[in-house]
Amino acid sequence: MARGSVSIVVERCKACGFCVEFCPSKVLALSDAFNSKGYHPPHAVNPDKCSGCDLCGMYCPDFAIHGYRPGKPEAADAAEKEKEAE
Amino acid sequence: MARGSVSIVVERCKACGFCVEFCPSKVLALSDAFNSKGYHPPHAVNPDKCSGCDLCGMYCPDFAIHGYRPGKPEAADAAEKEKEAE
Amino acid sequence: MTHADPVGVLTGAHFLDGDHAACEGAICAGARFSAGYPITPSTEVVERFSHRAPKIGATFIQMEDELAASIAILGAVWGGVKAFTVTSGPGFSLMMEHIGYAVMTETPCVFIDVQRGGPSTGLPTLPAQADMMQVKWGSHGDYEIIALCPNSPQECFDLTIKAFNLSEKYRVPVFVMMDEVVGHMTEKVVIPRAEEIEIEPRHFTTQDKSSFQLYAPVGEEQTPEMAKAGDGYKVHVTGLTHDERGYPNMTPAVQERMVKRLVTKIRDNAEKICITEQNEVEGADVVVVSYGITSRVAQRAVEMARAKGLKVGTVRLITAWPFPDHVIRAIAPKVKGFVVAELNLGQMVREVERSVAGKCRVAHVGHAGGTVHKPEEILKAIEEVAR
Amino acid sequence: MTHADPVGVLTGAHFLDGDHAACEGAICAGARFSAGYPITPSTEVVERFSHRAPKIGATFIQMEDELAASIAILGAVWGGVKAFTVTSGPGFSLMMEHIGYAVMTETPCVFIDVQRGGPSTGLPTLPAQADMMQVKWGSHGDYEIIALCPNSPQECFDLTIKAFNLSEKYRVPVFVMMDEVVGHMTEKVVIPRAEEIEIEPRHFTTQDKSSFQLYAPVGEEQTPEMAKAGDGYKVHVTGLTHDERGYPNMTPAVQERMVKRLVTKIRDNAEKICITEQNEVEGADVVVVSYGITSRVAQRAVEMARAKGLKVGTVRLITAWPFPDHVIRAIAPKVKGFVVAELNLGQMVREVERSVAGKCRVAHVGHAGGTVHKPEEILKAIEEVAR
Amino acid sequence: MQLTELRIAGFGGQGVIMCASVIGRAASIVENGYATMTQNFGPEARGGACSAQLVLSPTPVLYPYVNKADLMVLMSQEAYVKFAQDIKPGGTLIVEQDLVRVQGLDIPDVKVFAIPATRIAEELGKKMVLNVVMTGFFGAISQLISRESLRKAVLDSVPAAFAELNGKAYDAGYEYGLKHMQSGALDLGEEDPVTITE
Amino acid sequence: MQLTELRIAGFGGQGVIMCASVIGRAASIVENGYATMTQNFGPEARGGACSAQLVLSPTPVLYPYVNKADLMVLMSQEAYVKFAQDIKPGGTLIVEQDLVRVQGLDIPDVKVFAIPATRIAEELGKKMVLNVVMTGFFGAISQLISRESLRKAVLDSVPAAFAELNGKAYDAGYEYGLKHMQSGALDLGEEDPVTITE
Amino acid sequence: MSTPICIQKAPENPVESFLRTDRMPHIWCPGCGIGTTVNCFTRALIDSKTDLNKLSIVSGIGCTGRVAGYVNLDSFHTTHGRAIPFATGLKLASPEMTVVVYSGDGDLFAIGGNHLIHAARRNVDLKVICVNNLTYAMTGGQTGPATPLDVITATAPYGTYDPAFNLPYLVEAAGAVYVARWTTFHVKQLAKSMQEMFKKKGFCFIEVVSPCPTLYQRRNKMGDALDTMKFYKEVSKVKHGAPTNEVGLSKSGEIIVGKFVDRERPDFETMMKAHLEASLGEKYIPAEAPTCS
Amino acid sequence: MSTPICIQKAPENPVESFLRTDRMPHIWCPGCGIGTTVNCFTRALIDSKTDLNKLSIVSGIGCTGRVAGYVNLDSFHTTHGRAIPFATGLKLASPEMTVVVYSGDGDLFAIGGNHLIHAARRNVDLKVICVNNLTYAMTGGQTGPATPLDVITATAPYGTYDPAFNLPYLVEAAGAVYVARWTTFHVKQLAKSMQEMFKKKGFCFIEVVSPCPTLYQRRNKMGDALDTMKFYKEVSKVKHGAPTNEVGLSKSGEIIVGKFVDRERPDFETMMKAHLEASLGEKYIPAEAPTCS
Ligand SMILES: Cc1ncc(C[n+]2csc(CCOP(=O)(O)OP(=O)(O)O)c2C)c(N)n1
Ligand SMILES: Cc1ncc(C[n+]2csc(CCOP(=O)(O)OP(=O)(O)O)c2C)c(N)n1
Ligand code: SF4
Ligand code: SF4
Ligand code: SF4
Ligand code: SF4
Repeated sequence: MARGSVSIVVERCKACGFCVEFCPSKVLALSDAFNSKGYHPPHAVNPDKCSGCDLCGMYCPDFAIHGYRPGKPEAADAAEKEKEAE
Repeated sequence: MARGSVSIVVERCKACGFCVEFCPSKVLALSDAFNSKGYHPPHAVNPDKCSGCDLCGMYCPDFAIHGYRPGKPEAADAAEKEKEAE
Repeated sequence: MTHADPVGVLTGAHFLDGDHAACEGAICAGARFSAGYPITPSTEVVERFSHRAPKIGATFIQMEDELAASIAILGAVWGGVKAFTVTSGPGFSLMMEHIGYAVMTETPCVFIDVQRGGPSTGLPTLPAQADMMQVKWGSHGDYEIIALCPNSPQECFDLTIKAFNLSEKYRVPVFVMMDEVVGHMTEKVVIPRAEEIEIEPRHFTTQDKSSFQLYAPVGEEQTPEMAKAGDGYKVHVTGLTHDERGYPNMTPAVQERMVKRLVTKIRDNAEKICITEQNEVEGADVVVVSYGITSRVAQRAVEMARAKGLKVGTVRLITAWPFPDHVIRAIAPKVKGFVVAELNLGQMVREVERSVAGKCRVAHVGHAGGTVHKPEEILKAIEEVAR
Repeated sequence: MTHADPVGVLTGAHFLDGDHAACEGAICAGARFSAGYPITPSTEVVERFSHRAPKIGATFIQMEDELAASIAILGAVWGGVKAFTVTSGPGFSLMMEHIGYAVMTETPCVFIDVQRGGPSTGLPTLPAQADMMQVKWGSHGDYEIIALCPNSPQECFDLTIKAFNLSEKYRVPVFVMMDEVVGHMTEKVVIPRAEEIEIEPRHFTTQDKSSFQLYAPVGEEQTPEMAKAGDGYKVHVTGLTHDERGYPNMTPAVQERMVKRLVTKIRDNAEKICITEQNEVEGADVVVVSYGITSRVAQRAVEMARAKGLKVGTVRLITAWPFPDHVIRAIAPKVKGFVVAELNLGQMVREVERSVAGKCRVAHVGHAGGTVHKPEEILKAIEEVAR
Repeated sequence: MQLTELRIAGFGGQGVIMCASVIGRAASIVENGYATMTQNFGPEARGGACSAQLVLSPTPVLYPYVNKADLMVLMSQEAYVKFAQDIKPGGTLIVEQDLVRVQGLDIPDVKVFAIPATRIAEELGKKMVLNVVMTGFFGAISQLISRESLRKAVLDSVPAAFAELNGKAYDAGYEYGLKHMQSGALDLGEEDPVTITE
Repeated sequence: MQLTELRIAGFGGQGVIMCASVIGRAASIVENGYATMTQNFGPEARGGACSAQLVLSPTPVLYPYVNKADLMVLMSQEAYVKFAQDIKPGGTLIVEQDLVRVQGLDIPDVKVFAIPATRIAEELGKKMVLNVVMTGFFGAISQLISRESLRKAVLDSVPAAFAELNGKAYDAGYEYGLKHMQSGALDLGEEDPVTITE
Repeated sequence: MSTPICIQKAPENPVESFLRTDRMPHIWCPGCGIGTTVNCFTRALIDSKTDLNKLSIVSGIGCTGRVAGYVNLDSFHTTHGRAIPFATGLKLASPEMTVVVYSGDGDLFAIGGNHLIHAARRNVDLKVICVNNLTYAMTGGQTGPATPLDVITATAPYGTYDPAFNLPYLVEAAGAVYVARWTTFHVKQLAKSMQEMFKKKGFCFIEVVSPCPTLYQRRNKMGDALDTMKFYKEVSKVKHGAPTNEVGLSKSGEIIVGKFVDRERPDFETMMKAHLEASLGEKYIPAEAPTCS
Repeated sequence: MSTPICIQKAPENPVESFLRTDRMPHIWCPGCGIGTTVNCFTRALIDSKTDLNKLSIVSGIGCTGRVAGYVNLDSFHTTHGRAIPFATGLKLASPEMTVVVYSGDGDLFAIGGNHLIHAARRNVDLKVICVNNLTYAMTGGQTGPATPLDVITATAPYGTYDPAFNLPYLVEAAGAVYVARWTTFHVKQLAKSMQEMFKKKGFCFIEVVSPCPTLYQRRNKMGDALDTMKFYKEVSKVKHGAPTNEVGLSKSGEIIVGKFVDRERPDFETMMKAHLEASLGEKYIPAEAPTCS
């Protein structure tokens, strides 16, 4: 199974293709469909290869995609809470 | 005889002493008298040592003194005129 | 007066917006130098000039800011060319010191201000007419300037030429006060043949070099002749209070003489300088005063009012400064009132009120900008005043 | 209202010039930050502040120019302190953009302008009162500000405190419009004890962080509460047209709402804000209007006129902006006329004319600056109007 | 040409203003009538709302704004939502078929025409010419200006290097329009042609 | 103290303003009366014309300017030329003896007193204190303000490090004044004390 | 679409909590690099554990200047060119604050150039992020002081002929203590540089070379944003410590990236305090976190 | 006086014909260095045989700025800080003119700093003479951007704590082609540098360290003007070609003087003409000496 996953907010995407190009695992491709602004957002064509490295998230100029490792965020949340308690 | 001479417009002098200090031949000294603004202008105490180098003229911030070599300016004038004729 | 240099005159009909038309006006007027700094909605003027300049023997330079642009043109003028700069509100606010310097040194030049919504960064792409008082009062000290308000691309062309002509005649900075709508509105603009375009040349002196005084007034314009750098007149130009030779002379007497002349050369000639467009003023009950794009909106309101049987005249301010006091003063006693419509919350209306001096009503139809009035708003004011 | 922080309050009698007194006023008002750039005849204000600052927990920074100085104080205000800058004509002309920004962002702050002869570099060491229209109109777009005119070193002290108080109350830049005479005139200045000095504190919000709106008006001042950086409110401050949250929202509707409030918060409260000093106005035939140093010169003329049996009153404009229309309007029908004396060629007189609306005569005694009027000049005008 | 009021709208980057400008130029310069174009745009260089108003008239235009439009060209859903209700009864609406879903329009007798201008432009090799495709389509549908005048205005407005492409785009739009006119205006009950919103 | 109008003038660098300021401070702060000082100066940091006007009064001062002065202190020829004719008949003129040639003064009953303040200051080791010498001289001649009040105002106006020097300068001027008063005012016919002009 | 992507269960994009999401979508064009820099900025903030309540961001005017409006921080969108003096006032008035200046090359180096060099000279503790898209984008792509030679702009229709500033060199000469350059391709390195900068006291400067596909690349036939990113990847060369006078940019040449300057010099406030303490001793009362009664 | 000096027969002071003698005496203080620099300037003009009819001088505001008012040349006393952009306009409008900018350190580097670096970047053909008296003199001796650390000024009563610009370094980094520094003690060298500068095309810059005895030296107990000149003599070290980043000034340390930079780089107009000619060919009409109908 994939170590990671991507989350995409298609309506924000403007189809620059950065995520597709710079995903080290070649997980993504632009789809044929339009979003409401007329752009072709990406979709995961190789979802099982995703490492959750979030490079796509760092590149995306429209905050439309990010990668994550399921389980990790919860930990982060916990850390957040700890900090707040200090 | 001195090769050069100094000319002083005492009313312009503000007694900074540059000319006195930097005259390479120590021709000048500040006088005791006041000019109308209350400054002590220089006078030539060793006039015969003056080389006419015009260093005093280059230093004087008040355009109050300059050195010259008698005869030289005429030549300069002539050069000036020549230039104009070109 | 002479005629335009045919180089650069694009005789014919064009579909141009006001910004582009103003650029062509400047070129026809003889401008051969512009320094600019981009700002919406004015940038198209200098963008066009940057295209056109190398083909007509002109120079365009984009400076590092508006401070630089507004004084580079003054340097260029003293170098002998006609020059202008272009900006909008925020940039205009940065030019204030140099308006004063241009006035003080009697440097003929033209500023184009394409007004957008303010204050501050405001509405960069949307219209206002709210720099109208600023253009008159934004620099420190007492002074007078001339400001013109086109209401169509054609007038952006025509009045830019006029601006250059007036600036040469009175050695004063002249301002073309456009608004974003006029700047970005596209219409047919007809450019005449060069020989049909009247041009005020720079009045270079031919006086004797030893006795010429750079600031000695001449004629009823009370305006001195010019010399440019390199002509051998050894001019001295300063923003300090100066005498007729241009020498600094910081005494109340010289201040009085100099500043008085700077203002009276405009005030005394105001009636000659002022242009208004009057329509059906005779016999009117209400006169609508407006300028720029608002005059075209107001015109629709006026037509609506006339359709309802009201007697409405119009005065369009083509010259906003000097303000045509005399025009308003003459009308005031004969009408019920004025309606002043403008894209601001009360600027030129103050001048109308002052000129009216209580002789009739003055109603203001203000607007914070961002778009134009609805004709109905103006109509409502007309109806109220007519009542 | 609260009282001055005793730190830095030099209670007692001092022999100070107006510049120095204004600095003490700022300190008493709570100013703990000033950014400046030297310019005659205002520099003494910041020079003194640079001496005083490190001993009262304040910061002075000399910036690279007036553009920087005039926005550094705004940054400091959002950092939580009271702040001011000081300048004179040429520097003031460079601050125009930031007046608009301060108005737009409702940043309370004080500008001191010590007026010298203009336009341009003009008369650096000599007086004028010719930035009076500039302070109101020098930035692009529509806005309102408050401007005060002291006529003595004591008032330079008092009105600087007042300026800070008003700026906090209305979140608006307030201007102390000195003239070179008042700035450099030395007299006894009495500084009260800290607990006798009334201070308007900054109105920091205590509202809920999640629902607080930085630009939601409160109370009859129509003025929002403030938050400072670091308070956790995550403020957004912009010079763009913005909604109550402070978010850019470039629509005519928001423009109308926002700009209207910016001007009405001052216009609606004008009668509360305006201070004038009236003397023997009741029953007067002629009323002399003046401000700053001119009011003291005019007073001599008034005494001369009274000695000749003329009935002369005076109105001194302590607040120049908002202009006290209501005061002039109330007097106009009862007098033969106003005489307006000022060190310029016609600035505040236009406001008098406008307010008078033809109800009586208005005579202007202008002066290009460099020195004050001769009382006789003002007397002559009084006699003419009284005739 | 009688007085005609048009609005053309979409988002930045679609060439809305150029489309309006070409029509205005054709009417006023090529055909020697009068045209006044005004525009509205936001701070965005791309993707922001963008609209132009165009008044065509046989006499000089005074009031430059359009209240109710005889004809509208809308190229984005946002533009549709904002402007469509301001079409005159009996007026004409032209839309980009893939970007506008025509719905809830209850103005009597409006004729609606749609063209997949973006796709046609993409097929021609340059998405950017979608506005010229639109212009052609507009020319055919409106019949306000002669096919040739409008074509000339297009070519006068583009750099020589792009003349061919733009000519093709114009023709493609025009032809599509002619075909479409024959098949008649859209039935407003039609299927949603666009948009994925997850 | 009755209403007294003074003018003090010279050139920049002589400490004209400070001289006036000390007198004003003595009158208003030390002696609790009223004083208004105004000043005029040019762009020069040194050597330019510089003058101060001072109105001393038992009640608040309104009009801050001096038309005709009861007393003038003039420290340069330029100042003399510019201002001397504005002394009130019967008034007092105090001059720097080496820098001002009193000539052509035809105002009735003016009393003239001169002091070589610059030389005295130079002798004290610092030309800069010439204004304090002047102040002392003024104090003695005018008798407007008590010797001690004026001295206090001097010391309040200078940095502590220079208190001694300034105190000495003040006293030197004052003493010179006392002596001079006894010997009476200058005879205007006197020899030109200054200036070389080649 | 072929693959179902589970949005409900996905954790939030880390950038999300830094955004004023009610203002999305932003105004930037497809492929504009500014958003990418914001990603790096937020990652750097997370990783450096910066106290977000004590962080302000100050922008000037421009496409980049809009960053201030999108981040959910105390944020100030000032006037064109004046972010730095505003930030200087803010910083001096609240010394405990980390103040970031986030703006464009035109804003910082054209109209704002003077403030930049003076703040660097004073070594005011500001963290400057300069998104260098080589043009004035907001106004439509005119020549800016960082525009390379021989490119077409809206005001240089026949190509630019005035040489550009070499930003790192100028900033170093003016006095900055930390100077780095990356491109939007270098997201990891950029985020790391930002982290370093947050930790460093004094005037710090990071240049991010960034695509403006709409106005710069398109006019110069340099392809779209993606082509530009590939171009950055291809021509960039990491040279930490490179002499800044050798890192000038050209239209299509090498882009030297890396950390160029990292030196120690007391910042303005430190200098001020130390100096005043030494001069005034007991009498010195330093400006504290403000109360503003 | 002891020696009769024959004034009648003496030739005129060479500076005299360059002066507006009807404006003498000037406003400068006793021992102020500005007048000395004017002597060097006029000697350089004479020796370089510059055409005085084609020479303009442009000043900003300040004590130094008053030079424009005293020289009998086409001369422009502009606004504070704006001499360079005025000169840029003047130069571009009349390319045959030699345009000298003569102003103070505050005028050129404080308020005018931005224009200076941009003109240097563009390499506009201007000859800039900066009289650096280390303070804002005209306004009474406040701190300027060239004021060294630890000196007393009117706005730094407890001593300065913000570091000064190293002017030659900054100007070189911005792009100047000729950079030199002298003090008013070095009258001959200064005059020679000026001569070189008149001959060089492009943005040239000479810093002249100069006494302001009235406001700088006096406040800092550095003696009078003469003491200052002796101090210059003592601490100056000629180092032609010294790396500019090593020539910063301090209150009482070494003053490195000499010609630091002299490099070739086409000036703005040359670049412009070449570029436009290449792009536009026949269609290019260069701006000529103006007629202005
Ligand atoms: C005083 C002033 N002048 C000009 C402008 C117009 N203006 C807005 S943004 C901008 C340029 C921005 O360029 P840059 O800083 O490089 O940012 P970018 O848009 O490229 O991100 C200009 C000139 C303005 N808003 N204010
Ligand atoms: C806009 C503006 N700000 C401030 C001033 C006041 N001012 C005049 S000269 C000057 C400083 C001059 O310093 P510098 O250039 O070093 O020349 P110097 O007098 O030392 O020769 C200042 C701040 C002014 N005239 N205009
Ligand atoms: S998280 Fe990494 S591996 Fe997954 S899609 Fe994004 S870039 Fe590719
Ligand atoms: S250098 Fe000039 S001013 Fe100085 S002492 Fe000599 S003559 Fe006088
Ligand atoms: S114009 Fe350029 S910089 Fe601005 S948002 Fe678009 S791509 Fe980005
Ligand atoms: S103040 Fe300084 S710079 Fe100015 S003239 Fe005097 S000595 Fe020279």
